Amino acid sequence: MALVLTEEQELLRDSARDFVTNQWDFDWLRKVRGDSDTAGYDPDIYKQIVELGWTAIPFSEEVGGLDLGYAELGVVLEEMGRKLMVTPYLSTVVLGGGAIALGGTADQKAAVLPGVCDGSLLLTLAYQETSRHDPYAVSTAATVDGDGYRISGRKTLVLDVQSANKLVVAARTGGNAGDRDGLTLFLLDAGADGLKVSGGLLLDSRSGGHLTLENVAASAADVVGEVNAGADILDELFSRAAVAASAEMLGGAQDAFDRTVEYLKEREQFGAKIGSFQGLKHRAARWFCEVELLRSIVMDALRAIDEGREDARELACVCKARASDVYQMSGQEGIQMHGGIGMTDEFDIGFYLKRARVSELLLGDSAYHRNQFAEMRGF
Amino acid sequence: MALVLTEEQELLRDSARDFVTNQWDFDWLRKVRGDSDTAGYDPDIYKQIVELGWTAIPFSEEVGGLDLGYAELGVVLEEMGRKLMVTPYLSTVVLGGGAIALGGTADQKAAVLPGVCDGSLLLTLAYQETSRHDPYAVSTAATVDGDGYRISGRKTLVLDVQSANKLVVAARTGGNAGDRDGLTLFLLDAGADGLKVSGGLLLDSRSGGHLTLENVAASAADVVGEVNAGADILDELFSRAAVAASAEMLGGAQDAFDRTVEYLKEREQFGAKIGSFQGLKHRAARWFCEVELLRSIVMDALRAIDEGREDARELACVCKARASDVYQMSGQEGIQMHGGIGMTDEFDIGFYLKRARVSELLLGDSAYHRNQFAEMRGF
Amino acid sequence: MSDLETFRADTRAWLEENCPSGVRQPDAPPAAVWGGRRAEFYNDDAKVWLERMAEKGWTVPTWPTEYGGGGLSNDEAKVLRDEMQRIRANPPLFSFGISMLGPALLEFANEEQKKEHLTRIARGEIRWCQGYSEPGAGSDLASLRTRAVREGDHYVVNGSKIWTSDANHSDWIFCLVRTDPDVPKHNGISFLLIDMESPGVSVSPIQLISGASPFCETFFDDVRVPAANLVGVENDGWNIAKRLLQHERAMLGEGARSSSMGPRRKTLLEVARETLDAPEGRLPDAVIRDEMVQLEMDQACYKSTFQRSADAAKAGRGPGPETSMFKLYLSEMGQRGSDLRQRIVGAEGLGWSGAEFDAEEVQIAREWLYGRASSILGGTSEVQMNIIAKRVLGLPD
Amino acid sequence: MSDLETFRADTRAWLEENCPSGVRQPDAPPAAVWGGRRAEFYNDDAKVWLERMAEKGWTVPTWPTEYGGGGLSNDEAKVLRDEMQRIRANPPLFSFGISMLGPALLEFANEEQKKEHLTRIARGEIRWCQGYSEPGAGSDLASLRTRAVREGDHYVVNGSKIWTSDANHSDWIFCLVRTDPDVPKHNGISFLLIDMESPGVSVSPIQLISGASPFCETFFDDVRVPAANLVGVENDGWNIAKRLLQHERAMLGEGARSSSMGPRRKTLLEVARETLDAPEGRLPDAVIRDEMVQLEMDQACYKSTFQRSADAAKAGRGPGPETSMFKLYLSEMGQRGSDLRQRIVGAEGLGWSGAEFDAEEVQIAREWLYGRASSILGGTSEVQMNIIAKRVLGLPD
Repeated sequence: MALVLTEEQELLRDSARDFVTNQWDFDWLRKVRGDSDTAGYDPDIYKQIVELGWTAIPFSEEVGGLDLGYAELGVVLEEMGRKLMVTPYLSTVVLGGGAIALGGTADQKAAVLPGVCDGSLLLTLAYQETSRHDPYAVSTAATVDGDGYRISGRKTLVLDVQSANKLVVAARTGGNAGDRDGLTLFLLDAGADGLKVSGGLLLDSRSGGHLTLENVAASAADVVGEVNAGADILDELFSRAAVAASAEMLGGAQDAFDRTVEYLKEREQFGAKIGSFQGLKHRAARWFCEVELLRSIVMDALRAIDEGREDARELACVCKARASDVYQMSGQEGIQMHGGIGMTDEFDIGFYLKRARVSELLLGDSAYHRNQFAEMRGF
Repeated sequence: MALVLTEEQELLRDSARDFVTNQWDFDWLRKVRGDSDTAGYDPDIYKQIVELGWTAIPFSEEVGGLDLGYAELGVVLEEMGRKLMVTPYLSTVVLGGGAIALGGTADQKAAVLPGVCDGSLLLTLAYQETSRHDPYAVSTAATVDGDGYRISGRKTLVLDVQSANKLVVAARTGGNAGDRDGLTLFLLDAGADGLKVSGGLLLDSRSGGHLTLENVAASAADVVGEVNAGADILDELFSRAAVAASAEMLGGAQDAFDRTVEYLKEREQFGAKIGSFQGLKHRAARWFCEVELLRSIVMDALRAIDEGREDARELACVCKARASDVYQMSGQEGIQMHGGIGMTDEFDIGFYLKRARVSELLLGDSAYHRNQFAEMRGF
Repeated sequence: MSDLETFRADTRAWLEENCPSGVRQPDAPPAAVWGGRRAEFYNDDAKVWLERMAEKGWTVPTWPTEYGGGGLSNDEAKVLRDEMQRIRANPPLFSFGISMLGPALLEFANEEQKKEHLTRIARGEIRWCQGYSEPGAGSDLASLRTRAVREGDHYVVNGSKIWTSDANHSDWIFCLVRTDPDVPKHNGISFLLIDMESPGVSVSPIQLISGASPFCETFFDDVRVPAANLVGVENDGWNIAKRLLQHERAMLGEGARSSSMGPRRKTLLEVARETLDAPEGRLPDAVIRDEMVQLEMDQACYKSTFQRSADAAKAGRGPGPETSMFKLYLSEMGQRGSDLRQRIVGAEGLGWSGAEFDAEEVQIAREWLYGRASSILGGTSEVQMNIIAKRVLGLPD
Repeated sequence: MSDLETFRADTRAWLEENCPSGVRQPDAPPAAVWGGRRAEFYNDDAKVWLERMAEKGWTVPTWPTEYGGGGLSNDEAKVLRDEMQRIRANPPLFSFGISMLGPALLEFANEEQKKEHLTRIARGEIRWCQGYSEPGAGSDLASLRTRAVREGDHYVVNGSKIWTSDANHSDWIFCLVRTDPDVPKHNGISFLLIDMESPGVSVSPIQLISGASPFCETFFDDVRVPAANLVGVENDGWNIAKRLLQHERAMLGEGARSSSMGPRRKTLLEVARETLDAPEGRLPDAVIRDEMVQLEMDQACYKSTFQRSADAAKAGRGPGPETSMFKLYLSEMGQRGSDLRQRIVGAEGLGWSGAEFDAEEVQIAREWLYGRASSILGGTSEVQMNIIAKRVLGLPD
C-alpha cells in the first residue's frame, strides 16, 4: 500500500476531523477534574463515535465489524489525538477488543466483539504490574481450582479501569515474573467477586488506576487463547497497540505544532512577530521535520500490520519510540515557544505536554522500544 | 585554592600566550604531512619550551624541577592547545615523566627526570592494546627470565613513539587481560633489542603509532614501582593525565570558539553580518556556556590534584568527559559556522576538529569517563 | 586570634544562646518565614528567632546598621552563614525585599526611602512582591503599558501586571510603570513603590498547568500613589530594573544552594534503585544510568562554575551578564532532573488526582510540570541566550 | 498481460541479451561511467553497455525520444530500474547533465538548445559541471558577482566559481552569471552554458580537510560565450536556478539509494562486533548500542519518509521545499554514522598517513572529515531550515 491516503481514507479523515472539531469540547479536559462522579469519559461523545462506526473498524463483518484495517484505525485515532479527545476507544477497541480478536475463542468473539462494535460493551487490558511497561513482568497468579482458576494479584496503570465492563487480565499459570512462558490471559467481568477497581484521574485527564484481584474465580472458558501461551497474543497485541497509540500521538504532536506555528505568526514581541526570529524559525523547522518523519513511520507501520509484513514489529518499535520522543518534544517546545501564557491552565497547549507524557510511558517509552528493536535486529 | 588565576599564574599565561602566538607556526601542521623524515615535532620549538622551564613545572627541585603544580601545568597546556602546538610535551612530561614521578624508584627518578626537565630526554607511555582506552586490557606479557624479564606484545596509539628515547611500557606479570592485578610497568630504552617502532602521522598532525616488543629484555631495576601493582600507578597517572589533556583541549575549544565568533562578526551574507542571525546567535551563546563550564571544571580538577582532594578522580572523569564533548562540538560548530571555507585545508578551523577527535579518543572518551564516574559514585 | 576568628567565636556563642531549637533542624519544619503584615510563623520559636535576629540586624547582615542591617563585611556574613548552617538553623526571614528590592534601594533610593523601606524589610514587617511582567509583553519587559500619570503630588496608575509572585500575600509591590509614552520604549519607564492596600489594587491568583501556583495577576484601577514613592529619576527606571533583574537571575541561579530548605528528597539514584528493584550493584538500565550520570556531571560543572564566579566576584566583579548562563543552565538541569525522575518512576508518576495516587506520586508529576516554567519565567532561555550573544559575545544586532 | 507486464517481459529479455556480464555485479567493479570528451570506462563492457543503452534512449529513460531519451512513462522507467537491479547491472551513465541540467533544459530551454545539449547528454558525449557558488558568497547564492557583459552576439564573462565538482574532468559548465548589476540581486542573474575549452577558462582543484576532493575553483577571464548559450530570458535566470536546486537537493536526498554503487561497506554492527570482540549476543557497550539503534531507527523513518514523498509525487506533486528536509536529515544521519564508526574503531581510525595505518583505517578518518561537508555544500543546513521556515511553514521574514 502506498504511503498516501486513499480517497476513502481521506473522506474518513475529513469526517473525523469535522466531528472532533465540532462535537468535542476541549474544555472537558478541565471540567473532569472537578467532577468526582465522572465516568472517566463523555458517554455522549462515545455514543456518536459508535454511530460513526469507528468502534467497528478493525473487526470482521461476522461480529458486526467493518473489516477495515489499521490504516483506517490510524486515521480516526490521529484525529481524536489532535484534540486530545478522551474516550475508552484505545482500551476497548485496540487493547481489550484487540486481544479477543487476536486470540479469543469463537464463543468469546461472538460474546464480546458485537458489543464492542455497537458500543454496549467497554473493555480494557490489565497487565502492567511494575512501574514501567514490561509485558512479561507479571506476578499475578492464576492457580488451578477444580475445573477453573483462582486469580490473585495487583495491576497498575489500567487505562479506563473505571468504565470497563469486561477486562482482559494477564496472569501467571506457570513460570516466574519475567518469563515469557506461563502467561495466560483471562476474560473477566468487571463485577466479578474479589475484583476491586481503584481508579483516579491521570495527568492528561484520562482515567486509569489499579486493579486488585483476590481469589477471583475464572472458568476454563474464560481463558483467552491457550493456557501458558498468553505471550503469543500479547507480543502481537502490544506491537499493534503501540502503532495505534502512535497514530493518536501523531495527531497530538501535529496539533501542538500547528497551534504553535500559528502563534509564532501572530504574537509580537520586541516590535516584530516572534516567528521572524531565526532562533525560533530553525527550531520550528526541525520540529516540522520531526513530525513529518513521525507521520511517515506511523503510516508505514500501520500498513505493515495490514499487509502482514515481516518488518511490522520492528517498525512498531521505531514508531512508538519516535512518537514518544516527538510528542514529548512537541509538548515542551509548544509551551516554551508560547512563553508564560503556555504555562497557564487557561491555555490549551499545556494539555499536549501532559498527554505526551502519559502516552510516552504507556506501552513502552522510547528506551524500551530501542532495546526491543535492538533485540530483534540482533544488536 | 580559588578558581581564579593567581598573579603568578597570570604572568605565566601571558608569557605562554606570547610565545605560542609569536614562535609557533600554525602552518607546521600542514607542512609535516609532506615531510617523511619528520621527527614528529619541531625540535627548535621544544628547545624553547624547555628554556621557558615548562618541562620542569611539575617535578621536584631535587631533579631539576620547578616544584609547581597542575594548576601551572594546565596554564601552559591550555596555551599550547589554543594554537594546536605539536610537541612531545604531553607524552614526556605528563605521561612518561608522570609515571616515573609517581611510581619510579629513587634511581629511576635521578636517571630520568633531570633529562625530562632539561629537554635532553623524551619519554612516552605505551599501554594501549585495544581500539579504545582500557587501562587493564593489557596482554603484553613480561615473563621471568633469570633475574629479569622478557617482554613480548604489541601496543597501539603510542603517542610520539617515534621521538621517545625511553618508554614506560605496561606489561602483564600476572592475571589476564582485563584484570587490575598483575600489571607491571617497565622503563625501557627506545633502542632496546626486539623493540620495534612503527610510527605514522595522526589525523591532527601529531605523531604516534604502534610498538612491537619481541622478547625485549628488562632487568628488575627497570620495573617502575612494584611488580604486579602497576595499576596503582596507572590509575592515578591516567586520572591526572586526563585533566592535563583536558586543559590542552580547553585551549583548543576556546580558540575555535573565539575564531568563530570573530568570523560571525565579520562575515556578511544575505546583506547582513551572519552574527546578527538569531539562529547562529543562540548556538554561539550555548557554545559559550559549554566552554565556560569546561573552563570551570578544568580549573577545579587541576586544583583538586594539587590539593590532593578526595574528589580529584571523580572530577577528572567529569573533566575529560566534558572536554571530549565540548571540543568535538567546537570543532563541528566551528566548521559549520564557517561554511564552505571551513571545509578547506587552506583555512585553519578544520584542524581543531581533527585535534578534537584524536584528543577525545586518547585517555578515554566521554562514554568511558561517564562509566568510570558511575562506578566511583556507585551507580 | 584574628578578628574573623573572634567574630566566629562570638557568633557561635550568640547563636547557641539565641537560636531556639524550634528553628533548628531536625526540630524545625522545612518552612520559611516571609514576614509582612499578615506574617505567619511555623511555630513560636520562629517568631522569637526573627525578633532576635532582626534586633542584631542579621536578617540582612551586610546592610548598613542605620537601615536595620548588621553592618557585616562579606567575610563576616559568610561566617554567620556557616555558623547557622553548622547548627542547621533555618534562616529567620526570606523575602523579595531582602534579595531583590533591598540591593536596588541601597543603590538608587533617596535617604527617606531607604530609612522607611529598608528597615521595615529588615524587620520583616512588610512583604514585597515584584510588578514587572505584563500580560502580552512576556520577555519583552520594556514594552510595558501600565501607565502612571502625574497629578500634583501623586501618580495615578492604571494597568495590570502578571506573574506577580505571592502578590496575594504581599503588602507592597515594586513596579515598573510607563510615565512617558512618547519616547522610545526603554526611556519612558519609572520605578514606583505601591502599597497594595491602596484603593484600586486587586489581585487574582493564576492556575498553572501544574495546578495552583504562587503567581498572580495584579490589577491597578486609578490607583493613587504618592510621588515620594518614585525611586530614582522619573523616566529613568529601566536602569534600576536591569540591575534588579541581574539580582533576580543571580538569585535564581543560586537556587540550587537554598534548596536545602525543603524536606530532603530522595536522590535520583535512590529512586532508581527502588523502582528498578536494584538495591545495590550496577543499575540494570544502562541507558537511564548513563543519563543520570550525565546530569550529575553537568551539575558538577555547574557547581565549579558557580564557585569560579563567586571567586571572581571576590576579586571585584559583580553579577554581570554571565548570570544569564546560570539561569539558562540551572533551569534546564532542573527540568532534566524532574523529567528523569518521572520517567524512572513511570506508572507511579502519572496521577493527577484521586485516592489512588499517593502524595509523592502526584508531587513528582506536578513538579515536572511546574519545572517547565523555569526556562520561561524570570526571562526565557531565549532571552538569556540573546543577552549572552549581545552583551558577552558582542554579536551584532 | 497488461501493457506494463508486457513491457517488463520485453525489457527483461532485452537486458538479458544486451547487458554484458562485465557491467553486472559481481563481475562489474563498483565504478561509474561519467561520459564526456575524455570519458573513461572501467572495462570494455562498460563502453558497449553505454552505447547500447544510449541507442535505446535508456540512459535517460523518461526523456522524449526526439532528445535522445527513451520516452518511457514513470511506471515503465521504474520497471526498467527494477529489472536492472534484478540482474545487478551498473547504470550505464552517471552525470550532472542527467540529474540536474537535463530536467532544467527540458523545462526552460529553446528547441535548438534541447536538440543540441540533451542528445549529447543522453549519449554521454559531454560531461557537465555546475557553476553556482562563488568565493565569498556561500549559501547566499544570489549575491554572485561573476559578470557577463553582452557584446554583439557574445557575452564576455569574468569572475570565478567555487565548489564546481569535477570541473577538472568536465567539458561544459552551466553557470549563473550577473547580467545586470543595477537591479536587486535576484533580478539581474542569467543562466549560461559555457564550453570549458573556451579560452580564458581555468580550473584549480580544492584541497579539503579530508584531503584531495572532487571540488574545484573555476576562473573566467574574458571568456567569450555565444549569446545562443543563454537559457531562458536574460536576467531571469534565478527561476531556473531555484528549480535546479530543488533537483539537486532531491538528488542529494536520494544519495542513500545510489550508495549501492560503492563496494559493500561493513555495517556499523559488524564493525562494533569486531572491535568490541563480541561476535554474537548483546553488544557489551550499552551506550554505543543505544546510539547505533537510534541511528538505525532514524534511518528507517527517513526511508519511510522518502517513500511517502515518492508515493505523493506519483499522485502529482513534484519535488517541493520539503526536499530541504531530506537534505537536512540525510546529511546529519550520514555524519552521525561516520562519527559513530570512528568512535567505535577508536585508535584504529585516527591515522592520517604512514605505512602504520591500513587503508581502511585511513578511509574511516577521511570519510568522517569529508562528511562534515554534507551539511554545508549544496546549501547549508541553516539554509535548509530557512527554506522550510519560509516556504513550508510560512513564517514571516
